[in-house]
Amino acid sequence: MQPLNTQHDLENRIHDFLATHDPGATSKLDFLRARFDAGLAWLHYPPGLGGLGLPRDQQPIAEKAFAAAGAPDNEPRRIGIGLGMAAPTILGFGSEEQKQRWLRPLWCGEEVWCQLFSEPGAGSDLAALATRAVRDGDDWIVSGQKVWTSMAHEARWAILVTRTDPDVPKHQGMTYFVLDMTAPGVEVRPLRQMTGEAEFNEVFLTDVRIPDSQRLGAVGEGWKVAQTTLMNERVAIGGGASPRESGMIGVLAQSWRDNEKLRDPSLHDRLLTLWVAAEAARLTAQRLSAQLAAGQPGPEGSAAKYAFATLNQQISGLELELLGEEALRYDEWTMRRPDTVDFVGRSPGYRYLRAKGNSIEGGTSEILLNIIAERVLGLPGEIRTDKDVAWKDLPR
Amino acid sequence: MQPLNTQHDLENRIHDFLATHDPGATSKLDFLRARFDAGLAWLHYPPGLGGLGLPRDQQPIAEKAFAAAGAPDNEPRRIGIGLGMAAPTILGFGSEEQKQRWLRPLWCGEEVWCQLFSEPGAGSDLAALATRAVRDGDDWIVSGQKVWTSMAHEARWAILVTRTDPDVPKHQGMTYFVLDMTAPGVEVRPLRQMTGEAEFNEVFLTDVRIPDSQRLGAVGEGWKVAQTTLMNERVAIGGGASPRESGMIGVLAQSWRDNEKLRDPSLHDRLLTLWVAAEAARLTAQRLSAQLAAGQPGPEGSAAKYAFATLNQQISGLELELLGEEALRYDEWTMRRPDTVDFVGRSPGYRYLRAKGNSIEGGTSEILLNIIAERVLGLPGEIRTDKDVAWKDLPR
Amino acid sequence: MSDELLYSETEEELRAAVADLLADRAPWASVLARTETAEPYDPELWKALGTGIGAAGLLIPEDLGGAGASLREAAVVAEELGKAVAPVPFLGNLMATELLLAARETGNGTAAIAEDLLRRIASGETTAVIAIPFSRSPDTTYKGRVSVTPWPPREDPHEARLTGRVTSVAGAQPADVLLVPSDGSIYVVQASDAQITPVTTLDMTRVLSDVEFDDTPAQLLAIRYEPLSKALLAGAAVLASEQLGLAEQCLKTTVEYVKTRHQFGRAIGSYQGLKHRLAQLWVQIAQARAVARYAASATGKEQEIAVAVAQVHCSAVAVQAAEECVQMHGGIGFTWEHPAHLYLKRAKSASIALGSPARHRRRLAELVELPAG
Amino acid sequence: MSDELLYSETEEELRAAVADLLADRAPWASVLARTETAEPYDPELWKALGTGIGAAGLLIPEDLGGAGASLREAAVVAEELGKAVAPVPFLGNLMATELLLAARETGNGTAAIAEDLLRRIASGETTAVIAIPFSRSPDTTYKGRVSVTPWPPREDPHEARLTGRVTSVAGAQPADVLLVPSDGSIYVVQASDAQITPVTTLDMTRVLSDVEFDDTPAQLLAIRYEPLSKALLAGAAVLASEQLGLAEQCLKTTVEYVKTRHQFGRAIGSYQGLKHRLAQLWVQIAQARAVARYAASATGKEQEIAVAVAQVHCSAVAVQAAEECVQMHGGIGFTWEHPAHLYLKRAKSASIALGSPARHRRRLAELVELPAG
Repeated sequence: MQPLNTQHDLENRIHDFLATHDPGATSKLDFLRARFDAGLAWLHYPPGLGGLGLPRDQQPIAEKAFAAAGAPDNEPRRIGIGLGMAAPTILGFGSEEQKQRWLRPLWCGEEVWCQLFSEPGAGSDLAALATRAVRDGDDWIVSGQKVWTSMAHEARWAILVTRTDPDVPKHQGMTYFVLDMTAPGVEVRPLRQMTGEAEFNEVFLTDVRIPDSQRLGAVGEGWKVAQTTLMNERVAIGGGASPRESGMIGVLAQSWRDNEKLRDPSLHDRLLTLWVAAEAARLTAQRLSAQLAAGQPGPEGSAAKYAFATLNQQISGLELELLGEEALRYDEWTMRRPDTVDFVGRSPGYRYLRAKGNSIEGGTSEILLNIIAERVLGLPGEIRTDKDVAWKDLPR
Repeated sequence: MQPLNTQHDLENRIHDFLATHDPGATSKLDFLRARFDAGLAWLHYPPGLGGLGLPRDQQPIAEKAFAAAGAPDNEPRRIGIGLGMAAPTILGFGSEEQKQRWLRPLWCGEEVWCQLFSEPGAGSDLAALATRAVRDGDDWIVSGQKVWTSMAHEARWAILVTRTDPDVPKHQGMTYFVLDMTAPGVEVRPLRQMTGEAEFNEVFLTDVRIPDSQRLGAVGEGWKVAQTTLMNERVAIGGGASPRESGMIGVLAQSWRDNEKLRDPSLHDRLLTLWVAAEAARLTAQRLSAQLAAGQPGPEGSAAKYAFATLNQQISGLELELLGEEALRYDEWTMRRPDTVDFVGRSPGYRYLRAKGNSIEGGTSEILLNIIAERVLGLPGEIRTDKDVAWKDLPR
Repeated sequence: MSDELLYSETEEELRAAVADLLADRAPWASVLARTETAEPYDPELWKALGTGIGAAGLLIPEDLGGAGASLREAAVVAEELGKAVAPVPFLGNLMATELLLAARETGNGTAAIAEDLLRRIASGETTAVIAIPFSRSPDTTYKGRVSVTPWPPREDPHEARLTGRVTSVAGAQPADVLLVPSDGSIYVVQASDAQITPVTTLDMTRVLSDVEFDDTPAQLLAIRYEPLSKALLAGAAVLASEQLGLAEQCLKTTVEYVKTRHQFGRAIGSYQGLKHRLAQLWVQIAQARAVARYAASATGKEQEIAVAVAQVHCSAVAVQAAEECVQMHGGIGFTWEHPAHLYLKRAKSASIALGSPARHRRRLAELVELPAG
Repeated sequence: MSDELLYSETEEELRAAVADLLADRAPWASVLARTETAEPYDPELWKALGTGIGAAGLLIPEDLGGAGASLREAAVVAEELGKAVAPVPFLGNLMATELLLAARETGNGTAAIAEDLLRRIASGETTAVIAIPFSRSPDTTYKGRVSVTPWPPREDPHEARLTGRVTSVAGAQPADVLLVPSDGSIYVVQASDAQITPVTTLDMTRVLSDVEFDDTPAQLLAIRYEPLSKALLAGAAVLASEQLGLAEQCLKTTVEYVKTRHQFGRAIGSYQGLKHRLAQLWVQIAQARAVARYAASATGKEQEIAVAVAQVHCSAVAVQAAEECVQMHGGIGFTWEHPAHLYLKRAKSASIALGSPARHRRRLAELVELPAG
């Protein structure tokens, strides 16, 4: 194959691929598999694993070309954890065999992945986790409880961090596995949230057997492997350009424009203050994208998530105050199992409640501020008393 | 003398005193000295030291009676540090001789007192102070620098905390003295603040001799003695009832009422929000007074000071925004030496700048919040690494 | 003079009785469980509180069988109910009582109707509520969408017929009697004669209903609306104390949690970031206590100012306390199986109920002469 | 497309040149010392910046002797000037330049006057400012109190006489030429013909003056006000970048201080309370950078929106940064002998200058169709 030196070369390659694979005449899965095998899936992945080893910023060119041709996509929102967290970790730490086994069905959306990291006793302090894995011949026997697991009820595979050595300091005694969610001893229970529905799950592991061949990274190196997973999560949360009045501020602004009766002049200044805050956050995300594209990755990802959470909470709070009587009502408490968060389609009360999760899930606002303070501003860390103590002796 | 069992008895006693001491026919100082000697100065002090050993809540009766008779007062604002901080410490830790020497001229306003506690390197962390006192026969020789000293340029005496033993942990090596401000080696320099004026001073001590007879409390017990001083400061800052729209909010509200042109409707909601916050703080201070009068002292003193600082800053900030062009101007940068803070009489810009000191002087807002969190809510303290280390080995 | 800002011994005894009852009968888990049943208000609890402790007839004079107490005592009960987000129609019944007490004074021949109802409320036989949207503030010029026949009404007691609809009424479901403001007058309707439909409510512990009248028989209670604003003002005063109680409970729960929850080898309550926020909340709550006490004590024009101040301040504090409670509990605070959401929903709804903070600030602007433009 | 939100290499080179100059000629101690002299603006510094680096003629086309640059480059200069609270009339001169550039386009025969002035500004011979109160926002319908003879003015170039007073003009003291909006038209006045009286100013590093005209000779520059609003809008855009620079400097100084200041045996910057506030400030500043860049790049109606957003956001961020700088420095930050107060005074004044945040929000409400009532 010719090297791809220009955008034009890449476009030609896709054009050739589409000439031999008509999206309209191929089943979705066959098409996606062929796209993967042609190295046109995630372009920055190595050849043979769905990519061509190109720079990351080439990806939009491919997405645009495939979309223009009416090609099916791999429903990226549904398999977000696989794409964003599992895949880069497998790529970084997996054996050749593991990469071959998992990456293709992952990218094609055949196998959904979930993430088994957080525990009731280990949230922000993930390294305190207690799920035990004990070696037994060629297997490990795993017991413990994981929580806040999106998609566990639909997932075939999970990435899992366990404690394999409780006698050493907490960061040293962890090991990282891939878990078959259909294995005996895996129980998934919905975790209902204050909105009434259950996006997440608790996962109970009782003497679950995992073959050692599903370990990622060395025994005791689970923390290092998990860092790769989490770093990729934060990049994914980060930036992206969106049009003005996207998201919640658009709902609020439209509601103000549409209902002259609701326009309480004493709320006008606060509405505009939030409008400006939303526009500032939007331009900042856009600047971040431009920086990333220009090869200047910045630490603004954590800031963007923090700002997003704060804004969503303030905007939805003001919306209820504005609506008055309507805000006293709710749409539906029935326990449901949505795949994604629908901020715009549901009631104002739902927006208000669901936004409360934005400052907790995927890193609390407090942890994000710690990260900015310590890693960006270089402020000294807290005095730590837990770094040199055996995990089993930690206060909890 | 008859015991005073009722308010009526006390009023009679004052009536009798006034019958023999006509305020109009006596010099101010003579009158105040006679009032002190009659035990009618600070009623809760012991007989012989200006009091009658009565409960604290009797004092307003006396103040009212003397004011009604047109008697001169001791200008309590001018001698606030003496009355509020030095006197209770002398009463608590002074020898009989020390009490006799200092309390009468203090109360009568003949001798002004100041406080030499804070240092450039020891602000919130007072116990870190570095001013050294070294024993030399019957004297101590003191060198160091103190800062943020009100009235040092008018004071005859100072209360002073020094380090006498640098080889023990910081809380254990301090000793408390009374310093003669006219002694050789005491140099007072005005400390100019951002408003342009200088309310405070820096005081430089160079080989100043203090007789051991001016020590308060035992050698090495300076921290304990200083606690008494500071506790009394906080009580003094605490409560007090005041009418609605007292202080800064009154200035802002009046300015809104008087200048129809300035009424920017988009600032109206914020004006009212601050009006409510000021009224809430006022009612809270009033409730605190009622609690104290009813013998239920609460920890609300720190909260009141915190709320006062926050409010003053927000109100004065809004005032400038409201005034527009006028706020771009200032009244006077000339370096002056005022005795008291005149929030109301000076320009809006002065109010804005001077209010910035409210969250720093007499305990920063951060320290007050720490106090509330730890002493009221019982939250665990920070991990301390400085408690068991010799003062000389502390990081600084 | 300013002792009115403190609690009397009698008030503390009343508080203890209510607190004991709620600890026994309304632990949060059963409050939560009830929210998804057909009977979201707890009739047994209301009976024990209303007639057992006498909370239903608290404001009713002794000669009508009540306790002859004031809004101050009612406010103390509300504090405890707020702490437990208790599902009882105390607030609605209290406002109805205030309305009836005011109607009794207007003397257009309907005093006997009011007295009869007050006697029945005091005895626990009847629970009454005002049929008005819960979001209405005391200074609202309420019109509503209920029409009356005959119109205009005569001054003397008479029967009438009501047709129309009132939305989002608090406490209507467990009420026996509805007091219906319509077209400038106020009527008494038997709850069983109206159609009361519970709606899905943000605050699951104070379910609202839509109430429909269709040529429904009614009795004139008051020819004018004065008693209505008086009742809503009293309700707003007492609601401020309920918000205070809720905020106190949120702070208490949160402080307990952050003392025991460890992350990175330390109790999370030892981190200064959380400490400062909790201390600020405590300062706000101490202020809420002062303004709520004052709102329950003041009279005349001073009452209007005090209630507006208390509603602005306590609404914000309760919401802040509930939001901090959720956030500082982390993941667990976002789940259905933890009480934090009950407080959050109550706090946010209560802040809108009986007038939003912005509305109360606007009213205050009139009262203290700080016009908008 | 969104590269406009980044800095170009040329811009970074310009920044470095300005930063070097300021580090050398305007350390804060000499800025402070100058504030109590009779010459609060620094003529030597302005000369070095204006003609040495070319900042005075930045916006002026090359054929008139300028650099032919855009507001983007001017904004970068303003960032550095904000970091140093430098006492130079850069902003005032920039607005006058924008006004002259716009007047040159209106083509009522006065283009030659505008061009002549632009040439002199670019060469450093002349510094010009607009005689208007510094608090005026771009959307103000400005009337002022200066009267003109003859009135109404003819369209063609002519001499006139001005009488009246303009208060609180920024940068008038070091200016040679005043552009005076009066009664709907704009006139050129030699500064030496007017009476310019410096006033005591909150921001001691940008002293204001009152300007008095008494039958003062003037030349018509523009028959209408359009060039004025264009100039004020450009000024507000560039001021946002000055505010950004100031905020960055406050954060930097404060972070350095809390790393080295020890209390209770620890650097105070290790306490989570301070850490979280500084991190929040950093987030705000990162946003300020994006909105300020956008305001310096946008055109047409988009420019109006972008400038209003930037003024609202950057005003608040600069004030917040300066206030945190004072507070986190503790006692020393409250003294005259520490630069914090210079930043605080500049930040608060700048937030009011060219329209307060509330004013810009009101303008924004019109632009994005979110009416008040």
